[in-house]
Amino acid sequence: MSSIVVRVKQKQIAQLIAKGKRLDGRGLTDYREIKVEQGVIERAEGSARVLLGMTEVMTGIKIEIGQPYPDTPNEGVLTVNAELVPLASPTFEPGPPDENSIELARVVDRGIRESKAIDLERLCVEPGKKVFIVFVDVYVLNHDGNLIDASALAAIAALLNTKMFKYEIEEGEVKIKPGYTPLPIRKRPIAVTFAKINDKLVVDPWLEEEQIMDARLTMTIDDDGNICAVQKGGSGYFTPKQVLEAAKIAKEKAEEIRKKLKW
Amino acid sequence: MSSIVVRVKQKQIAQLIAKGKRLDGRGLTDYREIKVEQGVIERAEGSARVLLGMTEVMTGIKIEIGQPYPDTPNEGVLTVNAELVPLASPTFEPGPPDENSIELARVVDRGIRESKAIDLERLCVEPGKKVFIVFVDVYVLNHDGNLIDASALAAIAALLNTKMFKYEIEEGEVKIKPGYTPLPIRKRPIAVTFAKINDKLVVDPWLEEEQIMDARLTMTIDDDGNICAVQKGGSGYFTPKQVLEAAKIAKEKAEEIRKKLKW
Amino acid sequence: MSSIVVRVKQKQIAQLIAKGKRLDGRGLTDYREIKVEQGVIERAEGSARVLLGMTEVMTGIKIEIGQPYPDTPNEGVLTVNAELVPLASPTFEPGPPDENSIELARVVDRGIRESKAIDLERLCVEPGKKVFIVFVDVYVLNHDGNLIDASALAAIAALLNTKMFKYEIEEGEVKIKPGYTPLPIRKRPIAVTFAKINDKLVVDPWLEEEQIMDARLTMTIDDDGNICAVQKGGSGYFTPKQVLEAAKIAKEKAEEIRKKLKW
Amino acid sequence: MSQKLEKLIDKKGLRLDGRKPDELRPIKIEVGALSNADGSAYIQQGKNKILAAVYGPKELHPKHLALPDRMVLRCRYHMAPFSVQERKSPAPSRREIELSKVIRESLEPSIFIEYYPRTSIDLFIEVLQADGGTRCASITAASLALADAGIPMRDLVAACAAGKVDGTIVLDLMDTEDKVGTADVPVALMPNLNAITLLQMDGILTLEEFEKAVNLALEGCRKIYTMQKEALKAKYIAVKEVEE
Amino acid sequence: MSQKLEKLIDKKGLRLDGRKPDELRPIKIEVGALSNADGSAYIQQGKNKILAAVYGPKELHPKHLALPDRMVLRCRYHMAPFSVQERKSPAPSRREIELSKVIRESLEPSIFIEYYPRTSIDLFIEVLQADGGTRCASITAASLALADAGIPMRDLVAACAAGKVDGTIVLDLMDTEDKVGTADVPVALMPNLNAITLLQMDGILTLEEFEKAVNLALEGCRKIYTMQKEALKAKYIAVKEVEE
Amino acid sequence: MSQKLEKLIDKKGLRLDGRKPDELRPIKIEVGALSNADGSAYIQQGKNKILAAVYGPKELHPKHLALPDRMVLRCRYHMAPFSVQERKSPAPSRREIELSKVIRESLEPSIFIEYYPRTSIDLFIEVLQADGGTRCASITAASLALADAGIPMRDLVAACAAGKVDGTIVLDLMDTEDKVGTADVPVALMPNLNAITLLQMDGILTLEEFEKAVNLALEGCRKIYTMQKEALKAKYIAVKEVEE
Repeated sequence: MSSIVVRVKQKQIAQLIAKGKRLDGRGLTDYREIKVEQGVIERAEGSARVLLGMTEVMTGIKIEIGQPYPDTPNEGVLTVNAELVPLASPTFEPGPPDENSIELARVVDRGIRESKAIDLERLCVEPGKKVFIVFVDVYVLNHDGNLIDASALAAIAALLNTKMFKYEIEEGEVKIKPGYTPLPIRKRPIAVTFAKINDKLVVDPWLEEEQIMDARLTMTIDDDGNICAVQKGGSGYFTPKQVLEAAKIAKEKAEEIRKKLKW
Repeated sequence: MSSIVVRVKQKQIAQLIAKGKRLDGRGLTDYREIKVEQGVIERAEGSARVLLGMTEVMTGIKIEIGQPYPDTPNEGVLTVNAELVPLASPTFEPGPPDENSIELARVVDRGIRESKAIDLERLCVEPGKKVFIVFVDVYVLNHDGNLIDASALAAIAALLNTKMFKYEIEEGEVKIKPGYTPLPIRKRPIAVTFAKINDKLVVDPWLEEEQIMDARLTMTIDDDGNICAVQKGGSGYFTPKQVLEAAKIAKEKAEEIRKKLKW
Repeated sequence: MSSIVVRVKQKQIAQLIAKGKRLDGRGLTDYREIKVEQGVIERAEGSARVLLGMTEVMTGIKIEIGQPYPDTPNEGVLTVNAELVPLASPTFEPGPPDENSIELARVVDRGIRESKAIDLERLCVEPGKKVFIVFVDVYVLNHDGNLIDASALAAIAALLNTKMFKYEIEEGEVKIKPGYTPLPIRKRPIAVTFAKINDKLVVDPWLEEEQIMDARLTMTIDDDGNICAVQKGGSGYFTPKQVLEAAKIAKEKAEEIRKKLKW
Repeated sequence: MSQKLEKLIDKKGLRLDGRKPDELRPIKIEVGALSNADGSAYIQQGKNKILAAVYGPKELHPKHLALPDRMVLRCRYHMAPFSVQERKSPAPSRREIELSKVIRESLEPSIFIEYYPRTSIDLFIEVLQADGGTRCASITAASLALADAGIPMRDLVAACAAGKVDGTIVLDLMDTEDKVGTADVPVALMPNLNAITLLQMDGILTLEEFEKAVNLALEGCRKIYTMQKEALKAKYIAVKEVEE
Repeated sequence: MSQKLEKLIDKKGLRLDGRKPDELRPIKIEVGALSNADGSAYIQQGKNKILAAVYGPKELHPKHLALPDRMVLRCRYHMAPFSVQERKSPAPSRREIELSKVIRESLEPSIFIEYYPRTSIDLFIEVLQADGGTRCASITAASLALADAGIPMRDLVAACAAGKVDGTIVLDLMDTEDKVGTADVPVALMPNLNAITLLQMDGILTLEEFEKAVNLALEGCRKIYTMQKEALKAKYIAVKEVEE
Repeated sequence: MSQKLEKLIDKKGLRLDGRKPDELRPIKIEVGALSNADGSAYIQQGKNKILAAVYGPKELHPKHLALPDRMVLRCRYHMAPFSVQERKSPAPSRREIELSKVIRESLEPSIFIEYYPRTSIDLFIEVLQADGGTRCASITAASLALADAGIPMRDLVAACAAGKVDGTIVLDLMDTEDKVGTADVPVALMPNLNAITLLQMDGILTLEEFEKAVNLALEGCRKIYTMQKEALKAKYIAVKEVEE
């Protein structure tokens, strides 16, 4: 598209939002269609694929045995990594994670960690020495906006789908036994992201809305309706009133989205 | 040389080859003069220097004690690394290995590994815990074409020259004893590389031939005349007939070259 | 400043030095005002801040338990790192250490190591297995010339200020006990740096002198007046006579500067 | 290739998954799987699940890398951390770097690279699940992604491996056969031109076995070529239906 | 945030360091602490010791990163190896990279970035000692460094966290409270515009607690804003005195 | 330098390899050892085996690094993984980066760098086997490689170390003496100009010992200078003979 057409379209998007409407017909607090498919990669201990409109995110879970952190010797380790895979967008470059993929991984991580979604104490094999390490690899396959919500949803969907191998300890060595147990999951945190455009809040911005938004705000909500993570992004600002309004909407939206998950 | 002179020369090389001749007087399946000098670096456990015409490659072997791979607890570890040292060519840059040096190392590695040239089981010190690691460092010192054959030859020549320190195990610790034993070598894989120019195959291309070749094909042959590694390179293609023809020539050439090695 | 003004000023600096004078009024062998503040970072095991005129360097010491080098199983480990922090100068870039910061760290390291300033044998916890690692992190906060002398001084000042935690060994594990002991320091090496400008030696060059100097020479002197490290830098040269003259001046200057240190 | 004693071919001559020696695994191909890329394709071959996407032709940055008489094809073959048994670090391994090179060189002969001087095409391949033979399946998908992007091509490139397992030459090795077998020979072919654009081998084969393996792999390539053309047709028909 | 059972608030409602729940730690600010930078500031907040320096506006290299209609703000938040209990490697951690981004985005709304097209400003923050709340103290100092460099600004940005500790909403968490407490909500504010430019949270809060925490943090920001203005004034008076 | 009690000098005052204190190790120099480089030299000094190669003068990329009034000399000193007792990782170590810098600065004073503005010369040094004193032997070889490349020079640079071993000042320390001795003083000299272009020291020396060591090293440099000139002559004669 020529840049003039782009600018006309952007203006149109912004003007519609000022009137409470969106170019794709959604209301300001409507999500795009959400599809969650759990268990798509047999080779992974857990996996899920999420479609949020045309945004597509796959998440795979791998579990290994490793050392606990010195300050939590009785707990397993959670590691979240996000890859903005270059096939997902012309703006993604191959190479080590940039600030955008690091922020994405850390926001997803915070939601899982702070809601205590995984019972990490049940992942301890030998206190101070051996624990399970849960690798959550978020893989963005197509970028059409709102990567945070799609990634957080794919991550918890994959965790709910995760099976761990059984083991016993023989002479200090971990022996794998036949059979699996599910990963001990206690909560299902859901991220809800807002874009501020023309001083209005819209939920689940798609790519063209993100390109003109002033700022971004993500609220992650646990099963009890508590807030467990917040992240503001972008070069604009929010008023205190907007922040509190967003928290209320996020609570409602999270409850809706959580129903998409099989447990 | 001006680029016009270069192009005239390249045309001449290609036209000669079409007639079954080469600019340096060789026949299409002739190698340049090959010199192999084994034991050139006293400080290394093994070493060799190979001259293939003006192409010069040095290879040094270092042996250390380390951990086996989890899936081969009873075997030593072979590690091949290749450095396109910047003093060897104006086109080599300092820095971490690029795709060319990685391909070179992996083709040399494959020949040694797949022919089972080293008896890796005899490099096991303590199953699952301690084994010998054999580092093969290929060092290209002057690049005048056909680095694969020169490097593969320098690698096996250096391995044949390698002496390992003797040891005994005392209370779980490896103690070095006086004296040396040779590295247990069983096979001498030889790489034979072809360039396709003007739809003809030529053996052992020198630099100016490589610059105009359509594609490259390497066949690595063990002492029994079996093929143990193949690698096609370059942006062109081969017909199935050319591939089978190359395999036959490679078998003959490998036998000739193998005679250059002291064992 | 425009580049013409800069060049006029540089010429003036050079001409003054030829007459035995300096633009800031100092004599050729005078240091700028030196301020040493020890114990500025409570969270570090030791720390110091040095002002050499407007040049400002902070050094922090951290102590960890780790493995000794295989060839010195009974000695603690000294590690010196220098960061040319980008807020210190428009010419410093973020990123991994460049050749300037590596040279700086290694010259500081050499003075401490060669003078045997730290009694490393007293930092051995369990021979061959566990020793104390002393991290000396030199942090340049404002660059106005002569970083070597300021950094070396901040490093030894911080080491003199360093307290180590007490420990006892219980069943092969190190247990930390209440209380601290000082780090065992035996010597206080002092670096004295000369710039050669207009064939004269000047001591403690500031930034504008460094920009026009032909070459740089650092002599590090221990408490007994011995030389323990020398480093020539820059694209010029020294005559043998200048080198010996510098050694004599360095011995005197080091004694003066050493008085600034609290022990 | 390590030679452990497992029975990979049963008394009836069938393989672990019931295939005959010269039989391909089930293959599913979808052209145009991704909306942002200029061209894309998805392939399932056995348990392999692979996406390929093409961006370009476009201006090349930095400009001094551009070539005055041809386009530059860049290729990244990459495995997802969860695609294999033990988690793979996302940083490119030496294996991935080598495969990126040989895959690129297997596709270059098929493109009219002289049509777009000073430009570049970026080809990205993501292995979401690996089950042996990923490089061949990647080439098969990548060639379709190039076609889907409208890049002018001499022919499609179809790829398939053959190898030796329990003394038998077999087609299209799956993961276990690849790891326990005696030899693996991946091949890529432009069928219309009878041009081999990828050829590698590891293992041990006599000259006769090698010839047999290459010929079997070429047969496999030709079968896959038919499926490639069907997948392309399927997309065009689908597009046409949408447009009407 | 892990919930270990330590008593962070005593019977009188006072915190470990004797502060009331809504009380800030002692703060010392110095504008213009470094001679080479175009603008700089130093802050002590509790045991936090942080330097911020600004270089620019200046031409941006490489040029293709420059923007035709605005300036580019670049920001590096970095911790000294000796600033924390266990030595931190000097290579930037993922946490430092995220904080560099959110700090930059908390300051951008305050700058008239359209005044200097095609240029860049480099903002460098060095945490010399860390004691909880370093991102907020960094923003407070960095905003002053920008002002000290003469960058045209809509307002200063003041930052402060609130959080939940032992069931109580408290202001300006120190290290132990941050580590052992239930929630931490760092906030940055342009007080004149009532504009929140940084907002993060980790922990668990009900909506009501969250509202309370945000409001308490905003109060803290406003108090710090007053100190920022005093620190700026102090430098200008000092400069004036030197000039007279 | 660690002070272990080994006898490095015997009763007759001879060293482990039979040398007198002021004696150089056997030295073999070959100019023009490599065909691709614009200039090159190979040196054996004791068991040191070192190659130096020069490419240039040539245009400098990226261009913004070029200098309007002088050439840029770039230097990489690098050790082969097999050159030392324990395998060395091929990635440049901090020691190699420092030595690259001091070697470059020892050669710059010898080159008329103002003759070729906006260009660069690349100097590559590869230590194939190391036996103590590699930086000096590298400088000796590198200076010849520069001369072989036809770079206009004020003088050759010859380098040699002196040191203290078992209480005696000795010339040209080999590996064991370097590791066990008390001090090492590498020096580089342009003999015609009496100009010291490299000077380092580690160990412990009194001022008097230091003076003695520097003077002994300078003597060594002058002897090596003679060998350098012979090696250059040998090449020119050989070339002449070939041409005739």
